[in-house]
Amino acid sequence: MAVKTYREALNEALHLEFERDENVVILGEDVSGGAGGTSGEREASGGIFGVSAGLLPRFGEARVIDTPISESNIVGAANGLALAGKRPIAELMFADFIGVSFDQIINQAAKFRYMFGGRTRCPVVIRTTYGTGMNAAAQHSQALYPVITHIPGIKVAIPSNPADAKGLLITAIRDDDPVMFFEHKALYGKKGEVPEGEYLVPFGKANILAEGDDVTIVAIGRMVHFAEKAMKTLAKDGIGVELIDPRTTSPLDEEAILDSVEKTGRLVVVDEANPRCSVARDIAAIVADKAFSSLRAPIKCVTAPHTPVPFARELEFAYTPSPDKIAAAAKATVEFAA
Amino acid sequence: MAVKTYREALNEALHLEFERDENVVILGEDVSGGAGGTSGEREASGGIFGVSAGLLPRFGEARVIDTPISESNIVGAANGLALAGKRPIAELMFADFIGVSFDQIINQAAKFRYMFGGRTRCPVVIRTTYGTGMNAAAQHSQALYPVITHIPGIKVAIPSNPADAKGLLITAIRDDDPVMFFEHKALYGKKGEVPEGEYLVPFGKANILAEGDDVTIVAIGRMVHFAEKAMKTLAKDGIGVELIDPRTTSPLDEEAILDSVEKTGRLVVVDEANPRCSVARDIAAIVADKAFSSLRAPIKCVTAPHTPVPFARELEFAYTPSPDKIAAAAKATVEFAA
Amino acid sequence: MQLSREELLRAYRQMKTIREFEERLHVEITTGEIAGFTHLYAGQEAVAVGVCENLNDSDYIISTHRGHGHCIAKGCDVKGMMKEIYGRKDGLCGGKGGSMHIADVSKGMLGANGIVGGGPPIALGAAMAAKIDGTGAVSVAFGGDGSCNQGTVFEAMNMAVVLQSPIIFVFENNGYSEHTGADYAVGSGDIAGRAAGFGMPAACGDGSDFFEVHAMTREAVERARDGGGPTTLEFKTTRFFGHFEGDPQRYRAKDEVKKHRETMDALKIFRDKVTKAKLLTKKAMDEIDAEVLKLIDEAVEEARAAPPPTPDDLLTDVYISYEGGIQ
Amino acid sequence: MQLSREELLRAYRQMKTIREFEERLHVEITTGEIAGFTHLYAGQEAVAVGVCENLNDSDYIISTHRGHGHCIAKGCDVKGMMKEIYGRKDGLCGGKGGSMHIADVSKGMLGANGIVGGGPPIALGAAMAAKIDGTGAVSVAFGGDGSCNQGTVFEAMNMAVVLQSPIIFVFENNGYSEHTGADYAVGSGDIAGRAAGFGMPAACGDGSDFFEVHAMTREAVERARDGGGPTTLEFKTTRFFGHFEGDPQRYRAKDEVKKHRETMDALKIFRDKVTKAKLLTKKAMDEIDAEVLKLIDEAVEEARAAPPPTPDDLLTDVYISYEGGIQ
Ligand SMILES: Cc1ncc(C[n+]2csc(CCOP(=O)(O)OP(=O)(O)O)c2C)c(N)n1
Ligand SMILES: Cc1ncc(C[n+]2csc(CCOP(=O)(O)OP(=O)(O)O)c2C)c(N)n1
Ligand SMILES: [Mg+2]
Ligand SMILES: [Mg+2]
Repeated sequence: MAVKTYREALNEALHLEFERDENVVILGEDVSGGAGGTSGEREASGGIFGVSAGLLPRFGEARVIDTPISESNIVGAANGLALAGKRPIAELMFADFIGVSFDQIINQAAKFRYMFGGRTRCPVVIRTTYGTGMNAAAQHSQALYPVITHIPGIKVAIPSNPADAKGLLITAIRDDDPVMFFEHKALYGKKGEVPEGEYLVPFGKANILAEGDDVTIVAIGRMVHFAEKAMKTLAKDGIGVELIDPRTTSPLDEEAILDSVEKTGRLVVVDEANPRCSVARDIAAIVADKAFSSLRAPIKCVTAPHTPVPFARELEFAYTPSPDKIAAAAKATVEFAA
Repeated sequence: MAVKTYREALNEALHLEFERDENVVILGEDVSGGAGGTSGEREASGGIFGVSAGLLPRFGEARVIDTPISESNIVGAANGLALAGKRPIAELMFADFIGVSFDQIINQAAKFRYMFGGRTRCPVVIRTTYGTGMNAAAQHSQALYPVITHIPGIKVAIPSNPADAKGLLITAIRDDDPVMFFEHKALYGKKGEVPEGEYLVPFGKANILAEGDDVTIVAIGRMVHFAEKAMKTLAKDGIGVELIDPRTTSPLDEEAILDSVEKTGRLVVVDEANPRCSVARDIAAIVADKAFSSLRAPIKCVTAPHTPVPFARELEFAYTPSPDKIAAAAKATVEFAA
Repeated sequence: MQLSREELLRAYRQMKTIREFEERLHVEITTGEIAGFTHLYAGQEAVAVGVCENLNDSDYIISTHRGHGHCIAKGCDVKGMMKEIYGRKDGLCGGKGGSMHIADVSKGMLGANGIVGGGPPIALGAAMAAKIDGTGAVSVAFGGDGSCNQGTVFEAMNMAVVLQSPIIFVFENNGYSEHTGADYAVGSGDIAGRAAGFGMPAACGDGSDFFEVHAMTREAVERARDGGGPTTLEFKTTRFFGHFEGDPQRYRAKDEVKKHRETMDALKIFRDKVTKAKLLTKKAMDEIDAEVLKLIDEAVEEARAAPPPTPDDLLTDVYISYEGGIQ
Repeated sequence: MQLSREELLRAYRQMKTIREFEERLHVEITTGEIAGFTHLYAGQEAVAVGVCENLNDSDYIISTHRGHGHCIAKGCDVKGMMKEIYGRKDGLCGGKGGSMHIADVSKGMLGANGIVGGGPPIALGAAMAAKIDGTGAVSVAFGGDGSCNQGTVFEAMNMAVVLQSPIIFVFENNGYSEHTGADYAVGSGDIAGRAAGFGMPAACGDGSDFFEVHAMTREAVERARDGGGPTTLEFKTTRFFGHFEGDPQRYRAKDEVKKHRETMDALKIFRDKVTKAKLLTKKAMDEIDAEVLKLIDEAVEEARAAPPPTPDDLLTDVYISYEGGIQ
């Protein structure tokens, strides 16, 4: 296995799928960059984060489509491409731009199949970037996957490491249902081992990163790394953590989570989104229903506060769930006396 | 107190506030109706559900503004009106049209104050209609308030009866923060006693409709009425229900819910939205954390399933939480043996 | 271009089918058997048919909340449509969509759409697919005068020009969006003119005249198939009924519909033209009328008798596959 | 209209302040002290200042992600801005907004805005408020060539025409949206022409020439104040730096910026014109230059020394009141 960055792993997945299936196309702002302009360099960026680099020179303008700033139509056109038999990948540069394309995501892509009585498919992938870590402030840092997880008819994938980034993206592209794919901006440079060649990670199957008896920690996306750090701290106190990365929040691998809580009796959910109606609370509620009898302590959610994302470094740092806060929450569940 | 419909109560609230404060304006599609056209009748509808009837003849075109079909600009212009010192009420005909106006709701209205360091206010009210009951199918029946409840910086009010409709709307209009106001389509004709004249219902204060010892039922909007029906069934089995209507989901009256669960030890949350990342699960999670020690049974959520809203009568009926399902869930909590 | 007798008969049959479908629904709705919002297309038949008679099954259209006419014109099964409107299990969408979401992707009919302005971006995508694959197919986005003020529609126009996509934006200007006049809501008063500003050919025609619609569309379709990019067509038309069934229409002059039924009836105008030009006989069209009425009768009868979906159907068709199932 | 000496000096000072603010940021950013995305306005000064010199504190503007120039031109405190960009507690937005969200509503500056196309609808609302209250105030929505393809912007144009709102849409066509040329993304290649199609006066001018911008804006502002409704102004301009700091600009010809710095420098052009016409002396402007440089020096120094917000600040300013508090 080669060591690759999260960005490289995603880029590789795109190249593989473009090669494999000529119906795969990508569209968005600056997915290649350099359309128009004065340099004559036709691929001037390969995506603002470089994820789609190399596609244009290799697969051409018909399949690598730069668009005007028109997000409703980036997603909307992807929907139409999908209904017409293509496998489009629409890129929203930041998850916050769900704001200007929400209708095409929730009222169109997610609903076609149901509204049309099962007589169509819309295999669109909407790739986007989310999260804090770049001091990009309130309109360029949101998580927003809870909002999409809420909507029936679309799937939600949130890779936390390079291998999953590759494997989940390939799965997403081959999936016949609409998928929204959340890439964490602060993970693009993160390195990890990535299996070569064809590699698929199934949806709805959690990754159990560590087994432990005292507390289950479910963490999403970048939070998985923070939870790993917390786990090390907790180990020093002799607290054994079972660490679960759901990988996709819709579908959600309830079974893995419930099985674990049945064993540990304690749950902490870590979600970098705002708390209200979050994935953290969603998972907590599922457990409070289906694994109630196993619970030995209050379920703790470690999330961002109920505030927009602030700009200043100190504030963004305070905003984002930290390894310390995760460890403290886990410890509180272990120390809880009924 | 006079008996009025939910529609009449809302209409009265609008008239009172228009009278009281000349900064109050309303804008939206057909809020008066009859602009252009051939009849010469200037108020041709007064809102597609009649809620804004009578405003145009009384307060004139400057304050009762019919717009083209441009929801981003209905909400966006309301935001600008608010920043410029007005108290605008923007109408989105159906909550589903959050899809075409989401940016102005979540990235603009909800964030100005925070992004600008507290040096502004955006007292906008976004009125909309939600819910099943009219067989309006997947794109005209969603609840979607969980999506807005998720977003910091905006408040969410969901009146369940005519008195609250009036009192919460007046509070919303006078509130200096952005408020999204969800009116249930199937409640417009519902009658109830409504206090005369100035009547405000505060945000963040739940309504405790019934006191009981065995199980707490928290229900939202139209679901309050279904829960009341379930309560009657449960009473026959000797099960005492404490019925709570939060009235606003943001802010949420956690205290009222936690106090109740501390007494009853059991909780059922009824929410007509889809289950994932719903208000139901949000409340369940809060209780599973903060009232854990009081819990004597699994927390049950009664929600719509994870499907779009279907059209056919039989399917929409099966989709919507029913008094029977609520009663069954409550019963299950009471009969639960650890 | 001269249409053959067969083509004329088919066009007439299509328009008549739409008309009777809608006239009948207008009556049936009063029985209370049909649920939901129903927006009738009667009055605008020449647009749907004049456009779609230029298309074949590999071409795409997308429709609006007022979709029955476009569905029929693009070849959707009339009985399946009626069953869908009645919310029946073997309706075209299994009773899950209803009037506002009738679709048949196998016919290139990408759906009625309840979101005003929701369709054009999707139609653009279908046009892009046709261009990528070089099939020569075109895509038509139908919309009303009200829809042309939705931002998504303008975006689609610009993107279609940028990508030179084979798409035709058809705006049916029936004078109203719900209860608001187009003379108020379209700032410039000129939908085609606005589209021309986007850098594409655009023209305005008489939406009551099948032949005008057909000829104008033909030109646009040919240009699109030849790689000439998008076109906008605005057609002035009228709706014979309210915005939805139950609309008291207080925004309309009392005799407006009556007048329009006299002067803007696409079927009358068609009949006059083809009989005057001796292209079709009254008798041939009368025969079609009888056949259409019979079809609609049967469609209503079968729909009324058809079984509704069962609660089990609620949880299917959300996804093609979903690990863990739907709850 | 002839500008007074005082007006000319102020205009020059404003443009120079913007220029030096940006040139200095370009240097300071390399120290790593400034977080987040920073989009510099240098090169476009004549637009911000040429427009805003027609406005007063009761008029409104709304800006974009590239907002520093508009903020300064509309009178925002330069030191407060610098502190904000450094993320300091007493920055103009308490360190919560940063470069992309600088605002001062008390000055009619409704904010930089990180959402392309987010501003025009809001500016429209402010214009509507001015019209309702009859204050004679106008509202200006700044946007780039890229923004003019966002649906929200077209909607705002139509609605402004419908309501005859006192708003001016100013498009700064600097040739690029991020890494994409305006020649590609604007289908018609003609932003003003597209706006004219919406039924409002529209014109295109030289965005490097303060006097042209000022005069064109004056006309539009006067029309708007007199109840004549909206106008669109497109100004051709250039940015001297990358899209954001760190952009390698591979989409631009190697010598493009160098050439533009020679031929499209608003400050040089202004200096040439006013000295040739003997309206201002070189010396008077040199004095301003020195004052501006000092101001920027101080602003940077004070910003660097200023304390950051504390974690407590995280939870304030979300709402004015929120029962139960923020968690
Ligand atoms: C985004 C959105 N906004 C508003 C509506 C409500 N609505 C349904 S039809 C309609 C009027 C549409 O007018 P037009 O485009 O002229 O079509 P027509 O009804 O005349 O066929 C409106 C406002 C909607 N369905 N979707
Ligand atoms: C809705 C939205 N889409 C995309 C972006 C990312 N983005 C930021 S600036 C920009 C280019 C804007 O181009 P233009 O309007 O010409 O302004 P300029 O940068 O040239 O000043 C893009 C695509 C954004 N911030 N918001
Ligand atoms: Mg119309
Ligand atoms: Mg630009």
